[in-house]
Amino acid sequence: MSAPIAYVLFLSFAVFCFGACGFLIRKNALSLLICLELMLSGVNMAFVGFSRLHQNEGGNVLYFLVITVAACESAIGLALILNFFRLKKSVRLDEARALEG
Amino acid sequence: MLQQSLFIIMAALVLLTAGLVAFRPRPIESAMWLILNFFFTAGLYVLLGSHFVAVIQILVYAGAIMVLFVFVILLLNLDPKELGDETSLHWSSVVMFVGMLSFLLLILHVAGPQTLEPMEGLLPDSKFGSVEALAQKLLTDYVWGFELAGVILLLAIVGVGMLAYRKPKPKTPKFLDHQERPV
Amino acid sequence: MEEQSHLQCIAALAVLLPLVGSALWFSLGKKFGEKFVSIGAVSFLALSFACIAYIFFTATLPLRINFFQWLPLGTSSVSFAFLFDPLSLALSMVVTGVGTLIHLYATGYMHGDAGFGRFFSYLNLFVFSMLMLTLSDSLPGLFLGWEGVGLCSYLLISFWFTDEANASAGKKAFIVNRVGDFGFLLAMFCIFKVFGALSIPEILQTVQAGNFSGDDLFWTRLACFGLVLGAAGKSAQIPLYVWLPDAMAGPTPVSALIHAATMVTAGVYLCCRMQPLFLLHLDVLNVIAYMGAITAFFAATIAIFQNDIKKVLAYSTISQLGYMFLAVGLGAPVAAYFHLITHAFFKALLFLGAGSVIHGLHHEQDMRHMGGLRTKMPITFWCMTIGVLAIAGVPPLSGFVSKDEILHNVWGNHDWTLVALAFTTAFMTAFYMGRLWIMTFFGKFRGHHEAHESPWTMTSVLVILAAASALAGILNWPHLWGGSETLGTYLSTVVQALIHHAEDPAHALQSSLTLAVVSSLVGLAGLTIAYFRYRNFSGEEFSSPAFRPFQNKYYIDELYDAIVVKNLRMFGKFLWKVVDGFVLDGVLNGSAALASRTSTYLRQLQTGLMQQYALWIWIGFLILLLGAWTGRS
Amino acid sequence: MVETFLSNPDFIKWAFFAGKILLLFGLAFGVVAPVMIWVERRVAGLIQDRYGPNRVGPFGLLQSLADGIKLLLKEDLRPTEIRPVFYLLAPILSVIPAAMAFAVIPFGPPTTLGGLLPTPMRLQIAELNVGLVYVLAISSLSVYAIALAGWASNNKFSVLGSLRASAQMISYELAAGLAIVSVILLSGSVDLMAIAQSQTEMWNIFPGFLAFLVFLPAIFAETNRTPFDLPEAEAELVVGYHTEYSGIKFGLFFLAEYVNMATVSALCILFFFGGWEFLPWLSWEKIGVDLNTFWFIPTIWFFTKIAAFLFFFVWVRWTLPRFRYDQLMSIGWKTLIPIALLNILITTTYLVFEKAS
Amino acid sequence: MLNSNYLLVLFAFPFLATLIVSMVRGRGQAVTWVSIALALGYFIVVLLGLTVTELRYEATWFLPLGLKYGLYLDSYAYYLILLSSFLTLLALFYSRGVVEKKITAYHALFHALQATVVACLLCDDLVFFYVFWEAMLIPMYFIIGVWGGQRRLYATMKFFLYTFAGSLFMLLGLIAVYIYYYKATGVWTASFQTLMEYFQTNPMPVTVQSWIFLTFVLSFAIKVPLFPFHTWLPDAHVEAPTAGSVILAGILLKMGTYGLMRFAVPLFPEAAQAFAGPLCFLSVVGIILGALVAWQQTDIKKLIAYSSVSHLGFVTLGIFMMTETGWNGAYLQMINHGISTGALFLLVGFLYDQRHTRDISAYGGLAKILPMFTLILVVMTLSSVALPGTNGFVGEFLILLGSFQSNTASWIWVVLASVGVILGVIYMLHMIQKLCYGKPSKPEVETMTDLTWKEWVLYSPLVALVFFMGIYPIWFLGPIQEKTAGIFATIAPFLAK
Repeated sequence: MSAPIAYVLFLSFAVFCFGACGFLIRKNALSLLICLELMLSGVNMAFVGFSRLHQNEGGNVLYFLVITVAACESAIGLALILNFFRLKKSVRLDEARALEG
Repeated sequence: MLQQSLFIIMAALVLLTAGLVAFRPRPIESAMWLILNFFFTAGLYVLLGSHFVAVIQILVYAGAIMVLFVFVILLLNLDPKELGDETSLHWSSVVMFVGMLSFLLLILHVAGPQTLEPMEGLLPDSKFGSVEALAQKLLTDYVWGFELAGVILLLAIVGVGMLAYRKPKPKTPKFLDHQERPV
Repeated sequence: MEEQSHLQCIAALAVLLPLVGSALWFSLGKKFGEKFVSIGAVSFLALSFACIAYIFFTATLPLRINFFQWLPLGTSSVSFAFLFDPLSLALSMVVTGVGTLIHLYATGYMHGDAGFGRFFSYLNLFVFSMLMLTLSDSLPGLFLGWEGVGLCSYLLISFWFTDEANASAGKKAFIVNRVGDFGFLLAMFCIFKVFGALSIPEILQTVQAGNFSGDDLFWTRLACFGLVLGAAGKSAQIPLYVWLPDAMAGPTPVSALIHAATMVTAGVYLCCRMQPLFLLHLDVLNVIAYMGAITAFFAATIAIFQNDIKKVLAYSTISQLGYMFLAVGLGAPVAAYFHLITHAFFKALLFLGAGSVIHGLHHEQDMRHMGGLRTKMPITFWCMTIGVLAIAGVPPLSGFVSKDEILHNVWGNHDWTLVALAFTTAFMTAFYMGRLWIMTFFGKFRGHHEAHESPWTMTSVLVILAAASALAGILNWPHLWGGSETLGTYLSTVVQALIHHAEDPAHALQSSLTLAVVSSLVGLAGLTIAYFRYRNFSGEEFSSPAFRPFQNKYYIDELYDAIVVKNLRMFGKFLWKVVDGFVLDGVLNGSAALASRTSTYLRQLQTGLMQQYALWIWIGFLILLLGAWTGRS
Repeated sequence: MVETFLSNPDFIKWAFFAGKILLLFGLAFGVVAPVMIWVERRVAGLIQDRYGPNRVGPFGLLQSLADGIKLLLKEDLRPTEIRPVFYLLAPILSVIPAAMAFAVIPFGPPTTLGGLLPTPMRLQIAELNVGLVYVLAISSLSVYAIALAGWASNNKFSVLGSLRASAQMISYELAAGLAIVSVILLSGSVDLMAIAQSQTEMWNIFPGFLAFLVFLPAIFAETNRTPFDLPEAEAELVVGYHTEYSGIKFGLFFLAEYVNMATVSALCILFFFGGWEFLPWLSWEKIGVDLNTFWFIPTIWFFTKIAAFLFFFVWVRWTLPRFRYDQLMSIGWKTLIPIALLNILITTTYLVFEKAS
Repeated sequence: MLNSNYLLVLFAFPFLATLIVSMVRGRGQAVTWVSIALALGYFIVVLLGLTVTELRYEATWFLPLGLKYGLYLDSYAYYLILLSSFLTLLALFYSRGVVEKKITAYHALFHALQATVVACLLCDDLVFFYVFWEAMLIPMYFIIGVWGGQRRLYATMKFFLYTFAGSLFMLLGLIAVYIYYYKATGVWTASFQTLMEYFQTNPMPVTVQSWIFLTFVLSFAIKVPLFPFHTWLPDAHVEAPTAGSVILAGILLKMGTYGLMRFAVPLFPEAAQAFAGPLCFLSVVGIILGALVAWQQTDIKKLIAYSSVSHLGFVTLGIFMMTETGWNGAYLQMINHGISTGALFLLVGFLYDQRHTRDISAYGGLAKILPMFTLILVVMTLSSVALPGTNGFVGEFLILLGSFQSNTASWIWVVLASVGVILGVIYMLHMIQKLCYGKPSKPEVETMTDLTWKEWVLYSPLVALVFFMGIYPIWFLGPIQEKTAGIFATIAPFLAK
């Protein structure tokens, strides 16, 4: 016997929301990326939970794919932040609005 | 029973650390809390029976990705001023957070009461969560996804290389005045 | 069958020789020089004439020679096929015969011109087209020749293209002809609608079988009007005659061949050809008659006041063509056809004579600068004299005979307006021809250049044509006067006369003789008056403003220009600048501007702050969620 | 009552569990670290032809104890410009992973302890079936301690040292991981116990020699031992990331280093040297040792092997000079990783042919 | 006998040619010759199929949605492919030595254009058709945008956006047909032949037909272009490089009329019947407007561009009047227009390359300086004004004659269209007069050179075709007639009696 799936989902969703909130309110790029990881982690939780619910490894497999993406994303994101820092001597995201319409 | 209470404790810890990640002002703190969060998450996965996933959570997230973060944070070694951690869009995010959570509850409600029943236990000889079972799935049904993930990783490696690479300044041979330049 | 293929070859040869020649002279003319071209062109034409003559004398008519299918038209089709019947053979004989003579003449006339080869190329092409016109057994085939001669006319009028005026004249000719062709096309469409075929024998057979519904008659009437329009365009009848005077810009042999002898008579040919169709609509024939009479009259009035020798002849041609249409309209196609042939001879003669004069005077065309050439160019003078007498209707020259036949028919029709117009025109014809004759050959020489007689190639042609003009009358000498009416008999299988003269032969003879005497008197009167009027011509005349409308051709050109051309231009400009440029492009660019304006507002959403975008994503997600929840059944 | 309690299988299980923990952690923290410090200094003396510590106790055996007491009693110095929480967190973080890694290391075949236990149990604290990955995961965490230590000290040398250390550890972790892949392939499992047991016929060192060649420098680098002790290169960086640390905080770093050494030595032996097996082709069963009775013999043999390996560490430290930093990186990325990849290829080929035959 | 593999070759060859050309490296004209050789090769390949009447190839592509990789070749498609390969060959040959900028890309783009056009013509599947229909724009967009004249960016944007916008409506229509069929039968299919067969026996309601028909017509009308959607054409033509104009006028415009004949009318005969009147009106307005506006132009290319509007008005008139003869004529006129207008653009290019101006008043008296040029120009003009004996006549005559017999719309439209025959002469002769007659207006004109061997190679096949098609059109019309008869057999029940 294990916890109900609703708990897992709730947790997953809550973590995701924390991440998303952080993503929205933080101003520096590093924190943003961190919050992004949190969001992905939240999603993963749902995968693993469902995997357990159905006793099917598919969810876990998806978990793998997600962390692959997460790893790539953070690596590239950090490289971008480094370049951005070289450029602007700052990691504040409101400095990065060259695409302003 | 034990498992459920463990689960709730773990979940509370996960939530707590997640909140700290989201709202602590400095990135290094966020990062540290996130690492902790990952540990608790891994514990949760263990409780859910996915041992391998739990280990991978630590290996990849805590051991690799977050190291990178910490590494970059201390490489930049920023002043609090530069970090600019006064938050923006505060009210909207809070509103949304509450909205989302209530929506979640609604959806759970809609999905039906069976979601609130504990999940069925694993069979004693279940291979669930083991490397073998996962590998079986990964290399048969999901082999294309697996390969694709490999390609994405390769692309990320190349991409990061490209981004980080700075052309070394060409070395210009210096000649003293009295020396003749090679023709 | 064997004979068929044998004749097929000969017919093909007759038509293709000029075409091949055309290509040859155009491409090789410069390289091999004038002699090559002149011998080649004349001999090709002569051969073509010989071929036609061979068929004329040996073949049993009507003879249809089919080559290959040209246009598939659903159930029926149009072939390249020749129809040799009296009508077409007679005209092709004239075309190739007179054509050969004029080619010969032109070798002298065009001597030394830079475009010698090109000229003969066009001329040969013209003969080819004309043969196609006459010999084709289908309307589209006829149309091919019809447009082909128009093209050659265009090319030859603007032959000396370095002068912008010549080019304009050519263009005008082509465009006005096209207006006529529009009618022709329309006629073809209507005919096809009714008959389901475009082959002339088929159409005519169906017509003769009769039996049309009222609906069909509407279409056939429309077809007839279309054909009349086409004929008017080609034969320079009111209202489409304006191009012919300008066409005199071309070299004189061209004027002789195309704008006097052959091409302009194509309209008459067409009307004769399609006569059974016209017989369904006598009112249309009446229109033709009036059109012809009025054209004849007005052209004559203008001709009187022209000073350019070729312009006089041009208006005279229009006038004579009017006669022919008058005859056609009255239902006397044989008379029209007869006049067509004699006119071909004497008008060619007159033009070539005029050409000889112009050639002798180094391209001087104004009669006020001529005079007294009688002694300097004796052969030309005598030949011209015959021509003038023939056109003026002095017996027994050919012009008299043919014109008399037309007048006879007019008289027989009892429409006194037409009678008055016809006789007045006859008088005026004699008058202006006399004027031309006297101003050119009598009195003092008023020119600047030393005049000289033309070379033998030109004069010999004049002599031959003079003989023909004089003697062509016997082709259709009336029974009443002891003739055999050869042409009438020959054509009787193809066309039919509507006017049946009085039964009593004695009465008929009496009235015809009276008419002949009257008409020849009218002609002689005209000549005589002209003689006295211009005997001592000094170079100045018609200064009175009252004559101005005549001198300016009734301002018809100006009128057309003001009403049609100017407005069309304005309309074109309006379409371009306003419809295209302002309205359509305005709508287009306006919508683009609208999009651009909208985007300037919308782009303000694009703050560049990534987190705001994320917020939008959230909001979108929320909406989706709401939708999913409320949409749940 | 006491007897019944003692004979209760649950109690025996718990007791066995507690015993394993005590044994292993006692060995690691109580024996290996102090003894190694002593050995290191004595061997250094030996190699450098001098005495080394010989005043405190016989042969200076109590030197480590004295040092420990000194470190514990020293004033707790705290520089002013540090980042306080992380400054304290770093040494703790350095010890925790080191200790955690020990949890899954098996030190003998499953046994009933001479009939004491109802069923054979593993001589391993946590019976994790993904032990190898767990070890990798845990050892990857030790970077944090170093990184944070350098950064929290707010000292140029420290930061440089920690940057060096982090980069070095990440790089060599990769090489080590790839080398281990071939071991996993050879053994067909990620359970450390199973890996050890799969070597009864033949140690992995023979088919996996290339992997060992990669793994060996990698573990040296991961433990920041000479010739890869760039992070604490005294000549350049004072002592790198722990420059600002003293007293017990420094002691913890010091401790962690030796515990780590023990861990990687154990791993190396588990992976390549047959764990507790007697000799490459000779298992204990083959030479006729009754493991039911003499269950402790493999365990002792295993610890002996670890001791030998630790000695090898020390030997290398005092024998080889330090690399330059760029050499270090290029060895890691340009030599070891390609070799490791090649090795995977070779191993798989080998396995395929072996399976086929 | 050729089998369906031939279709694959026909389909794939230009794509491969594009690849090969884009990969050629080398200085100077190497790429040009490779490209011309490939174009020639393709032309020969196309010629091999001369005897083919109907070929079909089908392979499943995406079954759940009924999408198939279906190729279908009949005479309607074949002659346009022939024309396309022929004109592409000539256009590329013309560009030899004329285009200096980015030669490789230039040639590759032309092959790509050819590829998309051929693919579009061969497609049996509506989705494929739409894809290639849009893809056609891309090479042309670059050809105008890179190698064009002064205002090329404006022109190319206008061209692209306008035609693209129109096509989007067609996409809606396509989807509608597709879904309608699914709703009716429960099977997904986009195969045109299948749809045709189905709708013959089970026609849609007229209201549905009308809407879908209008979307199709809008797209095709913009491409043709039918008044009032024609304003992109003059701009595009004026700014396009010569070879681009040739292809644009010669082939791309034909795709619109082809679409009408192949898709719009056969699929929705009743709607076509219902809208015939207004559409004929637009065609006639196009004919007359095109002619009158052409007359007012001072830019030679613009003049010819407007003449295209006029000519294509005839084609659309012939189509919407819906008679067999009219359709035969319309089809033939499409090819005629490709030849004569293509040649005219080449001739203008010949002038432009020497004087670098397209202003009519910059020339004059060319007949004296360039007699052979004038000859060709006159021949092409005659073809353009539909002089009997040239190809133009056959087309226009059949269109008008056929349309006049129609019960679909009033015969008055035909009469008005015939007025266009008169106007056609006016502007073409106006051009000839200004260009060739009179005295050379400028001293620069005197130094111009007449046709060289290269131009002769270029023009002589065109001239030959003009006369061959004018005198022996049955060679083309035979197969087309059969095809048209087939179509009319199916749509006849829906036409007005």
